Amino acid sequence: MTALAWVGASLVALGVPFFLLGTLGLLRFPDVFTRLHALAKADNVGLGLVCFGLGLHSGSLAHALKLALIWLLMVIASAVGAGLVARAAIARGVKPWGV
Amino acid sequence: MALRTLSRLHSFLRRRTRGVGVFERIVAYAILWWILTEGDVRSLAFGIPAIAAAALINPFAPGGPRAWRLARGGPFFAVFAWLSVRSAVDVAARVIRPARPIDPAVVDYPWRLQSGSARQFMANLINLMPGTLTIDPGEQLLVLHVLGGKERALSGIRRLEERVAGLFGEEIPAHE
Amino acid sequence: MNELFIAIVLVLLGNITVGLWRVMRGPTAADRMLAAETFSTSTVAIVLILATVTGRGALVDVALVFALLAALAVVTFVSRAWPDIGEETARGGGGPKP
Amino acid sequence: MMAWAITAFDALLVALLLWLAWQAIHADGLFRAVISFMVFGLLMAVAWVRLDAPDVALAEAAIGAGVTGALLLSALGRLPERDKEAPADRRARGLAAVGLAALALGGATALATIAWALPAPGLGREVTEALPKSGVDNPVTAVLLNIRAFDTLLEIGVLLLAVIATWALGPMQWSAPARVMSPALPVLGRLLFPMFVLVSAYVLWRGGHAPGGAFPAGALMGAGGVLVFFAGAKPWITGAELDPWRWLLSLGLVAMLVAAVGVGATGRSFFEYPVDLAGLFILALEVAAALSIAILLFALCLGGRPPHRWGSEDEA
Repeated sequence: MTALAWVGASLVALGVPFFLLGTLGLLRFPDVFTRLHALAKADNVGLGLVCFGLGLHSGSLAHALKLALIWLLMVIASAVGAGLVARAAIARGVKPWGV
Repeated sequence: MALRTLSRLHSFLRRRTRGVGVFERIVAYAILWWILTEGDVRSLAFGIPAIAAAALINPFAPGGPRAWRLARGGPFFAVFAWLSVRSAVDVAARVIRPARPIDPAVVDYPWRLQSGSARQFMANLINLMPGTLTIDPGEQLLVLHVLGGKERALSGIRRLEERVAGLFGEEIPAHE
Repeated sequence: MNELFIAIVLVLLGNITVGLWRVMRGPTAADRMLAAETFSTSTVAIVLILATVTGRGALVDVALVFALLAALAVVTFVSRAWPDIGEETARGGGGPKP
Repeated sequence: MMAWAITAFDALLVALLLWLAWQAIHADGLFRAVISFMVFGLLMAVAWVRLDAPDVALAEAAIGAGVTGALLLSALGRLPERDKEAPADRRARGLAAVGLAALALGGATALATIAWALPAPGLGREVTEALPKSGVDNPVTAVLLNIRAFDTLLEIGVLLLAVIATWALGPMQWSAPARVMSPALPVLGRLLFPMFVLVSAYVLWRGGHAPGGAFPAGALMGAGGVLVFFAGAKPWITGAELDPWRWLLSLGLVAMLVAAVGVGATGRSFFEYPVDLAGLFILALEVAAALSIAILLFALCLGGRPPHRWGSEDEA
């Protein structure tokens, strides 16, 4: 087991709390906008750490780049998706909480 | 019939290859193909038609003039990665405290960026930055939903806009 | 190492289970939709970790397909489904205009 | 530790799948049901991963989590307002639930009995033996396009029939591309279109020697078409009577029929490819099937016969 693999595995483990906190935000935050904040930010960092960690763990450049591509696609989807849902919610007349 | 289809195809392809970046697009997609197949050259029988199709038949018109300055991409990504982690930690801190100090507000921000692609890039990037979420990327104003107070969010957005302007090689007026 | 990965995968699936509460609870369609979106992020992570544990490269392709399709549901939702679901506003009639 | 955690994971996965399946047919409000079904598709792919069936996982990811979600959501958008959130008649649903539960229990018992009666290793050995003569290295592709190509022929036929039935029901509701509700959508479409093309071609290529192949590749490309359409692109396919796209819609079925019957000219039986040309036959059929499946699924998501000419609402 190389040092690189250990560093990779620890990064993967470090990603998990972000997933958990994202879900906590999904449950605790009061309206759809604040929930979007929690998810667009926390989940992407969580997945980024998982992908980066697994890439290091594999020790292969091509594999790591493929994981980076997967992460990039998810980031694009959630950044654009968050904006779309927020705009749709405003258009439907959902009032932001506490404003 | 066949002739008409052919001539339609011809004019369609001419529209697609006009303008900038056909060559760059093909190189970019070839690199993506290399990543997907993890460098397997036997795949090129599928790869070449796919790369050509991806570069030539995209139903959306290609973007405006040369968009990105590649040399600035690296430092920009480093800043992006750092700010993403910070924003995730920021939102996590708000979730976890029993008092739930989210302090939301809706803010109108007048654009300083000019080009459409830079604005779109920024409007989507904002969703990953600390405490900000795009509600409406309008013509005049960018409408944002922010957490943690207006002032903090606005100063962050100003700095971000300057960085995006640098990435796209745009001059924007300084904030007074 | 694999023990760690399997424990992580179990935690991530548990995370999805907890998040289902938001799908059931709503209150708006957008809330349910964005909960489903986060599940696809977690699922990608689960599949990628399982790919490492089992050493099957093909599983990375499964994750790739998920990542590529992640935007589809939201785009369909905002452009087709939600403009006509009356949950918040009591607009009568409904149905798309021809 | 490890065995315990894996068992816990599998148990949780099964419980979630059962719960989501129940919600998908029984939830209050159709929107909740559709979301449950989409999450079900997501987790079903994970279940196939756990069952060591990456081929099926890939197809489930592309079809279950992608195209069917889009189909159901856009179908939901067409329903009149009152049908969407109103819960069905309680008593009728209770009766239906009891009936379904009885049916499911009976079915599961029957399946379990049959499963025990089946020969234990299945047909794996026979397929492995025939693999060198099949023309490809991936056993799943060999089964789908050579050994049991007849099944695939019928499946593509069913898809084509579904599209014909949908078109026959009438013109689609939107005669122009979707009303673009955000400037982010065309940007997303332009960015993702090449990715869909490349990844579909990659999945198709992989099918020859590893998990992949015509069905997931076609489903992925179809899903990409749907996304690009909703992002505001004008589709190429039209409902005009001499539209060349009609040939592409039926290309998969026609190619398979030609391959099946054409070998008869050299005195072979239905779908009996010449052994040294089998690889070529399968390659041609895969490409034809993938293109057809992509366009068929896209046509299904349009929800009706497309107009003879597309309007240009996208410039507005």
